[in-house]
Order: sequence, then structure tokens, then C-alpha cells
Amino acid sequence: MKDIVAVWWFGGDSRRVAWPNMRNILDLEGRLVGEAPIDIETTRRLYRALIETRAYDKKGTTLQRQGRLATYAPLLGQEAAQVGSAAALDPHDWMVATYRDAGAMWMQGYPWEVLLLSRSGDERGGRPPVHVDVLPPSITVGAHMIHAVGISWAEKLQGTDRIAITYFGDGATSEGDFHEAMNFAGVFKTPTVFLCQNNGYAISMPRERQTASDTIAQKADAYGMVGEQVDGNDLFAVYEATKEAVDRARAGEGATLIEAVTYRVGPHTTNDDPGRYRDPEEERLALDRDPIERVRRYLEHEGAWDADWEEAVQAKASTTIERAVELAESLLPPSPEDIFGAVYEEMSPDLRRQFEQVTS
Amino acid sequence: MKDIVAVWWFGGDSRRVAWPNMRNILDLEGRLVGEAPIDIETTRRLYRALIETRAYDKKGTTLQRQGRLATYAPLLGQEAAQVGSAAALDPHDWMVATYRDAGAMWMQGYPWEVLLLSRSGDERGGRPPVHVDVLPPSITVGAHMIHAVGISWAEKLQGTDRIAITYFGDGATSEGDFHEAMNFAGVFKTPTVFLCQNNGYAISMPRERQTASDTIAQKADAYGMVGEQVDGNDLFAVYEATKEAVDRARAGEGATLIEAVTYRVGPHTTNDDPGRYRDPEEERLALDRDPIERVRRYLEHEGAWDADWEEAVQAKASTTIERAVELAESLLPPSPEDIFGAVYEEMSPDLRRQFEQVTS
Amino acid sequence: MSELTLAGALTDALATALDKDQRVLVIGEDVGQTGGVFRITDGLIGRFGDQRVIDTPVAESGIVGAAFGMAVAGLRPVAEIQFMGFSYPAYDQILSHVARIRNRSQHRFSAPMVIRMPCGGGFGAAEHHSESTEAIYAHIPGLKVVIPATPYDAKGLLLAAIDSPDPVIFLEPIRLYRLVREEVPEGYYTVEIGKARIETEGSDVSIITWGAMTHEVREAVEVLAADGISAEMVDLRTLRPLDEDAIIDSVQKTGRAVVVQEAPKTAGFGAEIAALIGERALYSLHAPVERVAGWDTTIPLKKAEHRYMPTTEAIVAAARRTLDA
Amino acid sequence: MSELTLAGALTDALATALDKDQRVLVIGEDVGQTGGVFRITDGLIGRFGDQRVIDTPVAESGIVGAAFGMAVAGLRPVAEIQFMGFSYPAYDQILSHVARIRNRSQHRFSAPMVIRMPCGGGFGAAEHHSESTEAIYAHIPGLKVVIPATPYDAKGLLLAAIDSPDPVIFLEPIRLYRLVREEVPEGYYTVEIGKARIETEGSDVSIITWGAMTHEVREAVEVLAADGISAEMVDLRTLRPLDEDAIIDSVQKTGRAVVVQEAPKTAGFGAEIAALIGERALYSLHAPVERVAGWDTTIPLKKAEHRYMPTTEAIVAAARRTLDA
Ligand SMILES: Cc1ncc(C[n+]2csc(CCOP(=O)(O)OP(=O)(O)O)c2C)c(N)n1
Ligand SMILES: Cc1ncc(C[n+]2csc(CCOP(=O)(O)OP(=O)(O)O)c2C)c(N)n1
Ligand SMILES: [Mg+2]
Ligand SMILES: [Mg+2]
Repeated sequence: MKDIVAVWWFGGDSRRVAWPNMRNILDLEGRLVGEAPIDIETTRRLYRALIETRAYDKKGTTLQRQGRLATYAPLLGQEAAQVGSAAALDPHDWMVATYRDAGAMWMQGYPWEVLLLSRSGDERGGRPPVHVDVLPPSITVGAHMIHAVGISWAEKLQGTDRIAITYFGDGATSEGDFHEAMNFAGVFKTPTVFLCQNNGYAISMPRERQTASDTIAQKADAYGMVGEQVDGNDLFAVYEATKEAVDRARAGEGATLIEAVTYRVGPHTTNDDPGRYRDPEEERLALDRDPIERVRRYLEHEGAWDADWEEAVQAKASTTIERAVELAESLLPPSPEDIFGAVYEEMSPDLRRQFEQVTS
Repeated sequence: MKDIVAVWWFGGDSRRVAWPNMRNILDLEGRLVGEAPIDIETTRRLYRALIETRAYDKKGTTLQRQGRLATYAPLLGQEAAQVGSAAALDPHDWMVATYRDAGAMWMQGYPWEVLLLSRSGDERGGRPPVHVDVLPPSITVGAHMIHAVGISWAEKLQGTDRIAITYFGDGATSEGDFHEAMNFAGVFKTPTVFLCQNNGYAISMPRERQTASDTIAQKADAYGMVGEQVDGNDLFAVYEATKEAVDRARAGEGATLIEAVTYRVGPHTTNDDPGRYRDPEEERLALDRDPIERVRRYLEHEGAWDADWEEAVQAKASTTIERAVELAESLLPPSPEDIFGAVYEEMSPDLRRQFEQVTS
Repeated sequence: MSELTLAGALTDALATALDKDQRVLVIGEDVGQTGGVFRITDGLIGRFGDQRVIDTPVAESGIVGAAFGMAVAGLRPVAEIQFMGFSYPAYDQILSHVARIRNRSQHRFSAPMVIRMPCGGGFGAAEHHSESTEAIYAHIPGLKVVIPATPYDAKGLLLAAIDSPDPVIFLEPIRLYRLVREEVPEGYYTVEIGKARIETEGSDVSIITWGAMTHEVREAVEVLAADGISAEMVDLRTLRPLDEDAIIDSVQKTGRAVVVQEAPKTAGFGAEIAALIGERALYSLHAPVERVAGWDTTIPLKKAEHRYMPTTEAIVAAARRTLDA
Repeated sequence: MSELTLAGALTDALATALDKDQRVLVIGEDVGQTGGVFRITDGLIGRFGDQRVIDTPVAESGIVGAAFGMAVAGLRPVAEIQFMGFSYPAYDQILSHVARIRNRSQHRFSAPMVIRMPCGGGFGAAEHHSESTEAIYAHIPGLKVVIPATPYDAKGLLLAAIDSPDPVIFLEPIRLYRLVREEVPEGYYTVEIGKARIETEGSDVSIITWGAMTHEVREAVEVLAADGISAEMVDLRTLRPLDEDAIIDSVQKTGRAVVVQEAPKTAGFGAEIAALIGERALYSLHAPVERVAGWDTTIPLKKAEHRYMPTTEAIVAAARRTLDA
């Protein structure tokens, strides 16, 4: 059983990869191969979150095709990795994530409409509500992980129990900044959780061309840090591993690297054509590993799912997302004030002169 | 036996560190605990090289104190790590090393007088003779390792059997560029040897504050690369490990990371005062591990050393270094032509205008 | 001859170089199977193989540093940085090593390599995808900085850059990639690095620019012409080494100058041009040199980007001011 | 009051800030036990402990990135980069993140932090240890760039920088660290960021400079005075935001300007000053604005460095040229 779960079709030539140490709790048919880390009610709540995340994602792709978003990077297939990990956080924990992590960011309080704004080419998309300590989605690959280290380090120095989680991809692990972030976290034992979604690709580059190490998880060892590989399409495994990492961080035991193995079912962004670099067969095989269907089946086995509830969940998700789209689209475009006024806390005299030229 | 050899006094608080897997061949008394990788004649040749390197190093410190060099970074105590590793190269192999690696660079053909020039504040110190493919000593920490990767990769692409070795310190492993260099070498299986001299310090920072990993060698694993820790004060161990790495690289089997554990007996540079950050007791203990004395004793045990020969070797070394100093100091300072003429292959018109202003 | 876009001309240049010189290779993120995010390397891997068209991990410092090593060892790498905004992680490699190895080694080693990067905004891209930081490269001794504005120049300059014995930062204005087609000669030819191009001769005012802003300047020249004002359009093509004489000759002739850049105004490369004119042509000037530039803000995202980009109208107005002065 | 060197004044400023504000911390390579390579943080770890004076691994991008995170989370980090030449690995963090978070998040997050770096040459240092690349920072919206030239200013400006709600690149001219002593008030005071300082009033020519070059300019002013020429010396102190009015007022008064920078000439910050004067004070100018600068070469090592550094004589000569014009 365990064995089948651990096999992935992966990489440019649809290579078969077996990672024997990957943490796994729910198998492909939604049966437990370990112990469920959360109760049924929580699972149902997270199921709703998975559905809502997917509804957002589908909408994102559609809106971009319609020219209503500037760019969109689909997260299709990565819902469990994002929802499961974010579910392990406290509401006041910090999050530093990327362009593809809408599901995680929303879980931590970043509203859908603000996420949409960020993808529509509006600076206000980087401004979550007060008390939501989630940084604007990072577009530069790699640079943001050290921010989570600095943030959580500051919390540690100030004696709070807040931790920081940072999301990044397999590609990001190649950047020098990944190394410096991991190394600082190791040396200073910062309360940081490094959550890598290994979705098999960095744009067109398959995971095995990104690094010659067998797993990304093992890189933790180079920093004296705990590293673990989990099935990123297994909500329970992701939740449990993240929860352990969060608990360790909060207990002062330092940082953890989690490699959540998942698959980027869609293109890199809506501008990308995966047909140029991977076998469509791979995408088909990925369907068998759908992270949401697995939870659905689990709930069904447990007698906690039926078609009516599903319909209600889907309907609610779609209403929520439609409402977010309306909200985002109802905003007037950013004003010159928004642009000139946010370079510094106060406009400097030369900037004010330019501002007055624009507005006069 | 093995055990004693592997124990090091190390770090700001003179901590005792035992690294059980460290490769070791010659023990502290100069007795073999493994098999000698080179014959007696070669050992005698390398002994002379060790002595000459130390003579250069002592002279460097003296000259700087006399204001005859601009800066000097002593390599005292690291002679075996440098001479032993460089001895494993072919003459046409590439080398990319640092400000502290005069011993290794000289072994590969970089003349003492040119090394002295580089430390005296003269651009011509970066110009080794034709056919000596050793780059100018790198002053920026970390950036140069990827150069060795690119160079050796080019050789591989061109189908030659030339490899590249790069020298760097424990501190350099914290830079992002170390990571990118290691990762590229892993992915592209470049014929590169990464030779880290872990000398316990990066200026004032002890090794254990640089990274939380137990060893630097284990970092290789993050890149699917072979990594090994060797006693860097053991000429034979360093030679043997490097030779194996060089052979693997030449055979197309990719890169290796070698951590040569040694000790920076002197200050970081002649401007530095180690008294501010380490217990002098540590320096005293390091004497027991002297890399040259160990070889001397070995030769003595083997009947290949006597006081007369020693005197001759010492005399020869000191003459050679004196001669290099004379040569370096006999040069006129660089001309405006040297400065303006080496920005581009040919001076651009605007640069020529400036040049004419200076020379008119 | 074939009708090519600027993007097409670049692909053609790369293919021509790869074909002509075995030492040339292309290296960067996604340059292989996908042909790069802008498809500039499209088809090259099929034709030249993955030893000469090399996909790398996501690591810009590594790309530049490895290409540097290759150049030192005798190859002629053409590195692609996906967007100018992602060149900053490689800034140390570029400034401290690529630009300096010839001086550091007194000609013993050199780095004949090209670093290509798409630059500029105006197409509603995501954050960090619309940068115009040419000034941070143009300031560095040892680098050449080239920025073509036409398909013909793009091919000729890229071939010249690949042939250059010294490293070249090759900036590609994204907005021009597919804006127009132009006849581009087949096969090998070069356009000399360090020479500006007078696109339109004129006698009343010199408008000096480079890269994507040539588009707005061209329009401005037409608007002014319709109004009886004869503007001379100077496309610098190379920022370093700068064709000072072309600039000074033009301004001495017209007595008026407008410098147009997309980058934020303060300490942009336009300051160098304005300073230079003040230095070498002050007595010819009938009016202050006008700088038309981006505001001193980060270039806004899609919805407010139009407020930032220097417009044809702004250029026309600046030219008129020099005439009214 | 005590007599302090510029270096001493900086140490005093750091101690004052650490003492006054619990949120302040110092972070960098070797800033702890050794007190930094220039001993600017000397004694601080003893007084404030290793949670507020933090020695880091050798990783500049990491230092800046971590300090950025700390600032976002409410602390006031003062990061030290050992030499300006080692700030380039952190350039991406500085430009893409430190400078932009306020705009990216529309004030929701900000990065009130200081990045200190010793800069400039003239003391025969090793490669990469004598950089003057202020232009690459002064071009970036969202940053403030400060460079003190006197002990009094050093302390007051550093305290103002630490108090700034926005990130400050704080450049410390190595050559001035221990050149003179000056009375520096004890305790807390600030010097306003964005205000130039007229060191000497004059009526014949304005000499505008910043950082270490104030030393040569001061000498030049004396030489000129001895010759009956009244030069006004403007020490900018802040490059961004620039005190444009101080420059323009001075040049309008004197009608002549010399801009002095240590950096290579092309596209250096002096170009911005010259361009600005041409823009706003053209009609006051009796002569071209002179730029006295380093050559467009990498700053040479010890043996040839003197050929590079702008000299008092060169400044005097340039001032004379503006008077002879
Ligand atoms: C510094 C930098 N380099 C390059 C890019 C262009 N780019 C955007 S996403 C991406 C791939 C990232 O892959 P990965 O980290 O695996 O994340 P994923 O997109 O798969 O979620 C690249 C190269 C960038 N945004 N930033
Ligand atoms: C990029 C960069 N950062 C900082 C420095 C300043 N610096 C010079 S040597 C050094 C320590 C290097 O330590 P290590 O790599 O262990 O080499 P070692 O000096 O011990 O041989 C530092 C921080 C530098 N030269 N380059
Ligand atoms: Mg990925
Ligand atoms: Mg060291």
C-alpha cells in the first residue's frame, strides 16, 4: 500500500520516482494508512476550504483568459499542500508565500478579493487587512524565505510565541537565498517552517534538473535542521507534518524543512504551454492523485459526505468567489496618491513636485 | 589512535569536537594509521614544498608589518591542506582560490613574486604566466566557486580532460554562491573539486556559528555529490582524498566536496587581533597538530630525514623567497597604461580621452 | 532578407552565432524546450542540442558565474536572464567578476560573454517584470551596455556583442519585441558597438533616447514635424561606451536637447547625457536640457502603469519648452 | 560634549540608539566580540548582549534579508555590511524588497532599517574594499541614501536614520573614520535627513560634494581663498532625497559649479547634480558645470591608487576653469 502511494510519475520524461520515506496517511482511495490527525468536523471544514480554493483557482484562470487579470499562476492540484499546511497555524502566525500560494494565504486571512487585486495589477493587492500578517505574494523566486526567518527571529527575540511559515517551490531551492535562509534558521534556531511545494516543475524545468539530490527534504541536513518529505496531495500528512513543525518551532526547537510532493496540473502561468516540455500523459496520471477527491472519499467512507452536502459546499464556494470578484472589480484604479504616496511614509519634496505635476 | 587524531579543539570556547569519519593517514607522531599514498621521494618533495610555503608565509607577515605589503592573510597551519591537495593535480588543471591560498596557487605554478605583488597592491599580481591557469586570488568570499564550475564545465563540453579545483573557507560555505556552485556542479556533473579549508574561523566567527550542520562535508549530500571530511593537517589524507576526487572528476563522475579540517594559527589578516575572540590556549593546542612536523617525523621514522637535509631545505626555501621578494620589489609601480589599458581589450574613445588627460 | 520582428531578429542572431562559432552557447532558465519565456531561443535546442543550449536551475548568480567561468575557459556564452528584474541576484557576479577579470588579471584572463535581459515596462506585467535599471550597469567600468531599438540593430548588435572581447550587458526592450517587422539581412553582419544612430535628422531640437522609448520619440518627432518643428532623433544604441560625439554634434547643431528615458528620473542614465551636454555643449544651448523620464517611484502595476510611462505628449511638450525658452 | 572621531561618533550613535530604543539591534559579520573590522560596534556586545548585537554567518543577502524581516516584524535593525564592495550580493534584497515593501503592501508593511557600509578608497586596501557606488543606491525609489562627512553629522544622521520610518543606506567614508576629532554632543540628537550643509559660504563658485571628498574640497576652498577666490562648499550629506534647493540656491548665487565625486565619472551621482543644475539654474551659469571624478576604471590597488583619486589640485583647477570661462 505504502509503496504504491510513494510512486510518482514525475519529470520531463515521465520518470517513475519512489520515495520510500515520504509521510503518508490517506491513500489514493481515501483510506487511512495511518492515524487521522484531525476529527471529522475539522476534516469537513478543510474539505470546504479545498473546494473554495479550487473554485478560486478555476476562476483565476478564467478571469485571466478574459483579460480581467494581468497574470495568473494556477495552483490546481496543490490545494491539499496549501490548505493542509496553513490549517496547522495559529491565526496570529506570520506567512511569507508566493504567487502560487493563494490557498495558503487565504487560509491565513488574506481575502480572496485582495488576492485577485494582486493578480489584476493593482498595488492594493499587496495589502491584507490589519491583523493578517501575511506578506504580499512574492514574485521574485527565492528572496522571500529569509524574510520569514527574520520575522520569526524578531518574534523570538521579543519573546512572543509567534512563528513564521514560508512557502516556496522546488525551483526556489536553487537560489542562493534559499541556502542563506536555511543556514540562518539553523544557526539561530529561528521558529520558522519552510514549506516547499515540490510540484515537479519550475516553469519548464523538471525537478530532477533542478538539483541532483534525491529529495529536497534531505537538504535540511546541511543546516542541522529537521527535514521531511510528505505526500503533498495528502491533506492529513501535510497537516500533521506541518503541525509538528509548528509545535517544534513554538517550543523553541528551531526550524523545519517540509517537502510536500505534489504536482502542478496546470501550466506555470496562463502564458505557459506545458505541451512544449512535458508529456500530457503525466497530467492524466496526476488526476489519480487528486488531493481533493481523496478527502472526499475518506469522508464518504466515514459517512460524512453526501451529494447534497457537496452541492451546498460547491454552491457556497462559487458564491464566495463571485462575490470576491465583484468586490475586486468594483474598485477604482489606484490613484496617483497611491503610487507616489507609498514610496516613503511621507513624500519627499522632489517626489511631491513630481506628484503635483501629475495631478495638476 | 584514530580517535585521538579525530579530536579537535575548536571554536570560540575551545570546544572539543570529535569527527569519527574524518579521513586520516598520518597520526600526530607521524606514524601511519593507513597506507601512504605516495612514495618517500615524493614525500620529500612535498616536505620541501611545505617548508617553502611556510617560509613564504612568515615572510608575508613580516613584509606587511614593515609596510611592504598592503595586506596579508597568513596561512600558517594550513600548509598541508594546500600543498597536499594541489599535489594531486595535473599541471594543466585549473585552480580558483582565495587570498589565503598562496601555497596551493604556487604549487600549481603561480610564482611567489606574483603572489607577493598581489598582496602589495599591484594589479599585476593577478597575472600568472601563460600556461598557468590559476585565476587571481579571490577576495570576495564565495563568488569564485561557481567560476571553477563554469571553467571545468567548459572543459567537459570541449572534451578535454582538464578539471578545476576551487579553494574556499568554512565561512564561504554560508554565501548563497556556494550553494549555487555546488548545485550546478551536481546537476551538470562538472569535473570540479571543491576544497574547503575549514580552519575553524571566518575572521572572528568560529565554525559552529557559521552553520548548524555537524560537518561541512555532509553538505555535499544536498547536491547529490560525494562529500568527505579529511584531516587537513595530514598531508597524506589530503593528498589521497583530493587525488580520488580529481580522478573521479576526470573520469566523468562529477564533482566532490572535500572538507579539510585545519586551523588558522595566525590572525585573519595582519590587521586582526584574535585575542579579542579566542582563547590563546587554542592556538597552543594547535601546535600539537602542526602539519609539517608530522611529515618530518614520518620521514625521520622512515630514515629519510636528517638535520643536514633539513638545513639545506630551509636554506633553499629562504633563498627562493628572498629572491621572489627582490623580484616583486624591483618592479616599477603600475603605469596609467596598466590601469586604463585593462578595462577593455581596447580603450574606448571616452576612456582614451581620460587616459590622455592623465598622461599629458 | 526576411521581414523579422526584433524578437525574431534576436533568434536569428543567436542561430547565426551558434552556427558560425562552435564556442558560442546559450545558457539560462527555460531556454531549451520552451525557447525562453519570450521564445527568443525558440528552436535552438532542436538545432544545436542541449550541450549548446543549456537549461539551468533557477539561480541567476549561478548562471552568470558559470557563464563567466566558461568565458574564461575559452567559450563564448550568451546567458539569458529571464527579466531584468531578476538580474539583481547576479549583480555581484557582474560587477565584481565579469566586469573586472581583465583588469584583475591584466589581460591574462577575460570574459567575452553576453548577458541578455528583457527590460522595460508598458505591458502590464507582474511586479519586478518591468525594470529599467540600465544606469546600474552603465556606471560599471569593464562592461559594455547595449540596447537595440530596431530588428536590424538587434541582430547586428547581438552578433557584435557575441564577438566582443569584453562582456556585454544586452538589454532587450520587451515592448519592442513584436511591435514592428523590418527587413533583416540573412547571415552574418554586425552593427558597431559604441555608435549612436541618427534616426531622423533635424535642426531645431535633439531628442536623445534609447530602447523602447524610441517608439514614443518617433511619434513625438512626427507630431512636432506636423507643427513645423524639425526634431533630430538620436537612438544611442550603446550606453557604454557612449557615443559622446554623436550627442554633442547633434546638440551643437540644434542648440536644444530633450533626453528621454523610461527609468525613474533621479540618477538615471539620462542624467549622464544631460550632464555631458552641459559640459561639452553649454555654449550652444538655447534652453535647459529637458529630461523626460519615469517618476521617482517603482513602476506601477498594470492598472496605474500608464501614469508612469513617459508619453509622446510629454516629449512633445518638453521639446516645445526648449523652443519657447 | 566629547571630542570624537567620525568612527567614535558612529559608535556613540549606536550605543545611544540601543540604549534609547529596545527595538534597535545591530547585526552583521564580526560585529560582536571584535567590534567589526573598523571597530564601529566596539564594546556594544558587552553592554547590550548578543541578542541585540548579533554576529552572523558570512552572507550579505542573508543579513539584509533577515534584517528586513525583523524590521517588518517591528524591530529597528541596523545591519552592517563589512565593506560597500560586499553589499552587491545583497543588492536584490535591497532593491526588490527593502526599498519596495511599503509600496508593495501600500503601507501595510514597512522596513524601517539601516544598512551601514564603509565606502571609498584612498587607503590602499585590497580589491573590492574601496568602492564608491552610491549611484546604484541613489537611483532606487524607496531608499534614502545618507553619507556623513563630519563626526557631528555622523552621529546625528545615524540616529535620524535609525528613527526613519523608511530604509536608509548609510555610507561611511572609511578615509574620514579617524581623520579628525570634533566636539560631539552627548546623548540623543538628530541631523535631518535630506538637508545639505553649506560648510563654507562663498560667492564665486559652488563646489558640491559628499563623503570623503569633502576633505579635498575643503583644502581646495582654502587654496582658492588664498588666491582671492570665494568658493562655497556644499556637503550634500543626503543623496536621496536630494536637497535640490540648497544646490540651486548656491549655484544661482555663484553662477558657477564644480561637482566632486570619488566614483568613476560616467553615470555617477555627480551626473545627477550636473543635470539638475542645467535644468534649474541654466540661466545663472557663467560656465559649464565641471565634474571632478574618479576615472572610468576600477579604482586601482595601492600602488596606483593615487592616480585615481580626485585631488585638491584637480578641484582647484576645475574651479579656476569655471572662472576663466
Ligand atoms: C529571481 C527570479 N528568477 C526567475 C524568475 C522567473 N520565474 C518565475 S516562477 C519561476 C519558476 C519557479 O519554480 P518553483 O520555485 O518550482 O515554483 P512554482 O512556479 O513551481 O510554484 C521562475 C524561474 C523569478 N520570478 N524570480
Ligand atoms: C562577499 C564578502 N563578504 C565579506 C568579506 C569580508 N571577509 C573577508 S575574509 C572573511 C571571512 C572568510 O572566512 P573563511 O571563508 O572561513 O575563510 P578564511 O579567511 O578562514 O580562510 C570575510 C567575512 C568578503 N571579503 N567578501
Ligand atoms: Mg515548482
Ligand atoms: Mg575559515
